[in-house]
Amino acid sequence: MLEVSGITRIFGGVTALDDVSFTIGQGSVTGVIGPNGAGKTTLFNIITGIYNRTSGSVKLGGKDITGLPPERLARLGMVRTFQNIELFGAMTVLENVMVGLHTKSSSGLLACSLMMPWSIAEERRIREAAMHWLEFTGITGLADDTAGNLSFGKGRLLEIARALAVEPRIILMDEPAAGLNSQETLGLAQLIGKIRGMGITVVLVEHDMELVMDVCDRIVVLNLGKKLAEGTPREIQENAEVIAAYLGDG
Amino acid sequence: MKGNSLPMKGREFLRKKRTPMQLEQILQYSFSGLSTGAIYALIGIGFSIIFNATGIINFAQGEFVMLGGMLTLFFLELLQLPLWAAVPCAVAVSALAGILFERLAIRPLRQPTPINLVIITIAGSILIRGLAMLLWGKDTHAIPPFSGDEPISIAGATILPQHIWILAITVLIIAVNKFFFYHTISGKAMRACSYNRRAASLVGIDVRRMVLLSFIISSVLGSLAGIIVAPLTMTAYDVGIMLGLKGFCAAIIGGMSSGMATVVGGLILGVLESLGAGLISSGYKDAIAFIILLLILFIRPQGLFGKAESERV
Amino acid sequence: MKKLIAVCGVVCVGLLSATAVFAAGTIKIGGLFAVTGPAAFLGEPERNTAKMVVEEINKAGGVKGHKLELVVYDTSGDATKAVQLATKLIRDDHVAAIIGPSTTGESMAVIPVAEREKVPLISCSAGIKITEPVKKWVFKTAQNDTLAVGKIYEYLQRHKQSKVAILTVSDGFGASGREQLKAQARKYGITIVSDDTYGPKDTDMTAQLTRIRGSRAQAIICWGTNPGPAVIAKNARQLGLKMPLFMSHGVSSKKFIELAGDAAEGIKLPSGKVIVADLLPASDRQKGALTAFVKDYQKHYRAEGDHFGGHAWDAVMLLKNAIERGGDTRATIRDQLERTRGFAGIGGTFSYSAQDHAGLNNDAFVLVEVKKRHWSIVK
Amino acid sequence: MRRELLKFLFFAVLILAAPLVFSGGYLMNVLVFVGINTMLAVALNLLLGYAGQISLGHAGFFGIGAYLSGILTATYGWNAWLAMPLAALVVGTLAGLIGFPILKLKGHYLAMATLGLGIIIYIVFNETVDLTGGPSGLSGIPNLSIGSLVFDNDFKNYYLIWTFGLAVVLFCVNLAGSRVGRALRAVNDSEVAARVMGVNARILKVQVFALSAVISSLAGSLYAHTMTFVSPASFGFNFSVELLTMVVIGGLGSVYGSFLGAALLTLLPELLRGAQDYDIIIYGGLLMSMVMFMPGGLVRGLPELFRRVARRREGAGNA
Repeated sequence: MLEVSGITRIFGGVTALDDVSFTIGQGSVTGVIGPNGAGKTTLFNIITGIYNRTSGSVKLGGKDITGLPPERLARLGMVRTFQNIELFGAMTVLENVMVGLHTKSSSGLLACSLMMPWSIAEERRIREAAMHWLEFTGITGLADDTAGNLSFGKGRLLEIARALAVEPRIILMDEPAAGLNSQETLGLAQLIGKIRGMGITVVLVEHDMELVMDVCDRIVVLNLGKKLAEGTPREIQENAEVIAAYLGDG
Repeated sequence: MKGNSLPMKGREFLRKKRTPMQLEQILQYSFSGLSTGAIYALIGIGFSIIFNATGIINFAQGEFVMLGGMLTLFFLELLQLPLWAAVPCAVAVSALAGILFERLAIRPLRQPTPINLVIITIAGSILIRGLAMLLWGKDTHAIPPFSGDEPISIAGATILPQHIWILAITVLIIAVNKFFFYHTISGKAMRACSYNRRAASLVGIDVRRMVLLSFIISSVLGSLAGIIVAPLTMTAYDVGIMLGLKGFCAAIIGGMSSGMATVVGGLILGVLESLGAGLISSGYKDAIAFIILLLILFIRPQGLFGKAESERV
Repeated sequence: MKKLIAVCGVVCVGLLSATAVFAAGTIKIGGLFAVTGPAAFLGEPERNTAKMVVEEINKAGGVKGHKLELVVYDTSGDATKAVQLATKLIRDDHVAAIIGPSTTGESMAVIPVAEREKVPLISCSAGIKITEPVKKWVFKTAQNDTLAVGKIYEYLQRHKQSKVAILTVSDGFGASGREQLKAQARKYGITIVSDDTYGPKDTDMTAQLTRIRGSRAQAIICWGTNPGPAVIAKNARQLGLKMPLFMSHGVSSKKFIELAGDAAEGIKLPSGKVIVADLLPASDRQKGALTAFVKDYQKHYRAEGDHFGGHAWDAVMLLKNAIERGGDTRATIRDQLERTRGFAGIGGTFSYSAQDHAGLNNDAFVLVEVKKRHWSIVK
Repeated sequence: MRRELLKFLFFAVLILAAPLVFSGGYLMNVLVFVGINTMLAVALNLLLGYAGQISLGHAGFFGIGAYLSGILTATYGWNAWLAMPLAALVVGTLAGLIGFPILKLKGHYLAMATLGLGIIIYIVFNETVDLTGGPSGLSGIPNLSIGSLVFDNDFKNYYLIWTFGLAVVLFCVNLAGSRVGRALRAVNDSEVAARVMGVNARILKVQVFALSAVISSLAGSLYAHTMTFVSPASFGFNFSVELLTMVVIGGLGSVYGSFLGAALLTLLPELLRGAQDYDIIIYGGLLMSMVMFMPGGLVRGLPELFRRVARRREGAGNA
């Protein structure tokens, strides 16, 4: 499904990522872990087209997507969430999700402004679909609230609902549990399970080991920009190098 | 009619290119350009200092240039002070205006988004200009040169003593500026702010004080520029707009540096303008500055001398 | 939104109730002047003068027993505003005639309004387009640039100088001058060897002057209003230019000498007679009007009246005369204006006709020279 | 959706009925310019309020529209109804082309670049004397006409301009509430998140920039045919700032706010007529205090103010 090969990124002389490669299977849940500064977020940013890589390539479903901008990736079925939650703060919750349906609709500037019948029909369809995703994540009641006023936990759910609205094949979540309380984290784990149940591939960067071990099929460990290990949760838990990295100098 | 007057000028220019006259002319253009450029440089540095400390492009920067000239005139004529006393007084009052501007307009801003900051500084410039108009009227005023106005001839080109004053004071200011930023605590702190404001505040630098300081320094620089140029160009309540914009162009060419790069940017701009007016078309002279501005922003947004950054978003 | 409309309504009702009718004792005259903005140097003296003249007339008993009332609006040199305010003067203030606007651009914008509404308009701006071709309702008092250009060219022709460089400011004033300088050169056997412009806010013109120095020009003619020409005078002195420098009537005021200082010495320019009023021979027909204007202006504003103010003086006086001769409606005022013959004002001696709504001939200007920081008449 | 439509109908009825109250007087003439300024402010608001991209050069696009219409009809004798869309097309293309490099810039840099663009356009108006008449302007532009109906007085012009004005308002209201408007606001809030959602931010910004320029150009054409005279002074930096002020005072991201801003700023000189030379200070002070105390603009600030006053009065009543 997602094939990362030989990704290297150098920031002004500092190597943030060094020849990282791994493959993620269709429908799996994969966790990317590692101590602070390991390069996890940089890796995500490169995969999702936000940063340029220095060398290496990324393939999605066999198609080379290296260096494609995020808006192209969305149309190819890749979407992500952000560590610090990037909501459209001035818009309502419902509208946020409706933006997620951007690629699923096509009315252009003129059709919209002239209120063509088909664009009105499309608008109704978008609204219904967006309501569906709010229901899916359990925040229907907040539909008309301003997104900027949501609590962190609800904001996280909205961000996921919005990402799901894109109807992705793969969703990358950057520290989805950061800032959540234990109950919310539990809900998140369930939600990830539900997403996986729909056949969507999930990749997470996460610090919450419990969550990672709980939901992931496979885990990739990064340390100091290099891939340290890869395997099932059990294999990783028993990997001496990983333990050393976390306990030792990490 | 104008259509064929231009190529004709071009032809004439080519024909005369081989005469020594032409060299003299180019020398004269360069002299004029350098002195105008020095002014642009001072204003440009003012822009950069505020930008680096706060991330604001201060659209009111040009008004401090106006204040410098008009206040000097005020002290000279109405209070009958001698020049050596009028200049520091004018600079001091301009600095005070800078402080007031920062305190009353910038700091209380509740939503300091770039758009709001652009608008508030534009509003500030309108307000300062309006007050100046009410106080001193709409007339243009002349200020006597610092030391006589007998032209000095250099290799066939002529300059005025005031030109030497302009270049000398500019060099002096740049030297003081450099000393301040590299050898004093406050200067170093301001540099730290310009690299990373959050980090600077974490190591205990009072960022708000630095912001205020940046407004003071740049209003001083602006007013000095206005003072030294006024004997040549005269001054009025509305001279600040164009000078401010040109100063910004200089800063952009220099990549918003508060040092030499902006100085060189100002000089390049001044000389290009002067050569453009002399050799191509005087009507489009101002357009030259803004075309350079656009080209630099499009092609090398980091300035002529800066290093490229490779981030995409 | 409803609130806003309500406010508009109140304002509107207020305006409507303030209307006065022509016959109600006072005669309303509208004034449109660029009192602020880039053309304030025109608009301010014009407004001041118009107010002053109306006051003096009323003090002397008004016109045929009617008091004059002047309604002045500031256009700030903006054509859009000028059109709006002209409409306001006509519709809401019901003025008998309009004086102004100050700049050619505004005048051109206001002309269609005056023509449509059939209101006499006496423009205070110089542009030749204003009265050429003749428009039924439009007159002007400012001297055509043609006359000013003619004065300089005549002098050059007399002194056998045929190659000139022109340097004009890129605004309405300079553009109009440039057009006339080019158009009339041939008539006087003059060739323009260098044609440059500068911006109204430019502060250094050495580049243009250096280029002129490299040309074969025998004289430089600069067309602009303060402060540009003063900068040019200084720059010319800096460069040590030997050829004579001519300016336009745009700088014929003490201000220019004040700004240019020593660099003004020897500069010649065509000017309305107002700045040399005291030097004129007693036989000059305008002498009476000129001394009265200068004296009144000094009394009212403690400043020197200039010929810009003179345009407004002439306009009010022309109107006054037209009303005295029997103009009692907009149409008859217009007819009487057109019958003005030999009125000696500030700008010159006016004689309008159906073919000529500018009304001046070339004795409107004298050529003056700066000598020891004072104006003197060039013989 | 239906609420938006009702709001618009209410607005349209107000506008169309206004002449019943104001007809004949000078105010009618001012209201014509309120119409033109509303079009311009709404156009700029699309860019500034929705897409979050500042422009200090919109007077330039307005001017190109006015000059192209003026030159084609007055100098070359074209039919005005033909010249208008052509001018819009030219301006749209120009804006589209310049939009790609210029909209890569952000914040202050964008402000300066668009300002530079506006000044360059202004200089071209001044310098191409053969075409534009230079600083003394271009006169003799015909009024618009349909058959034998010539739009030559304020009453007729009012309905002509507000027909376009209302169309522009409706157009923008629709756009704002649509898929494209949402994408625009998303880009304004978080460009990176919008892109992740599949919004092509770059193309969208350029599209809106071009659309905004096209509307400005239309307003320019209408201005030229209403005034029958144009000169560069009307299209300088000052007017760009004035437009910006209208949008900010009215309220960013509100179409009706732009109308309020345009109406206020066009009527303001009437109210300040007594203030004479002080108007520049009042103007600057107003702009400054709006940004400081009512950053949401009149459209949001006024209701809040009323609410606060009402609450205080209630509080006083209870005490």
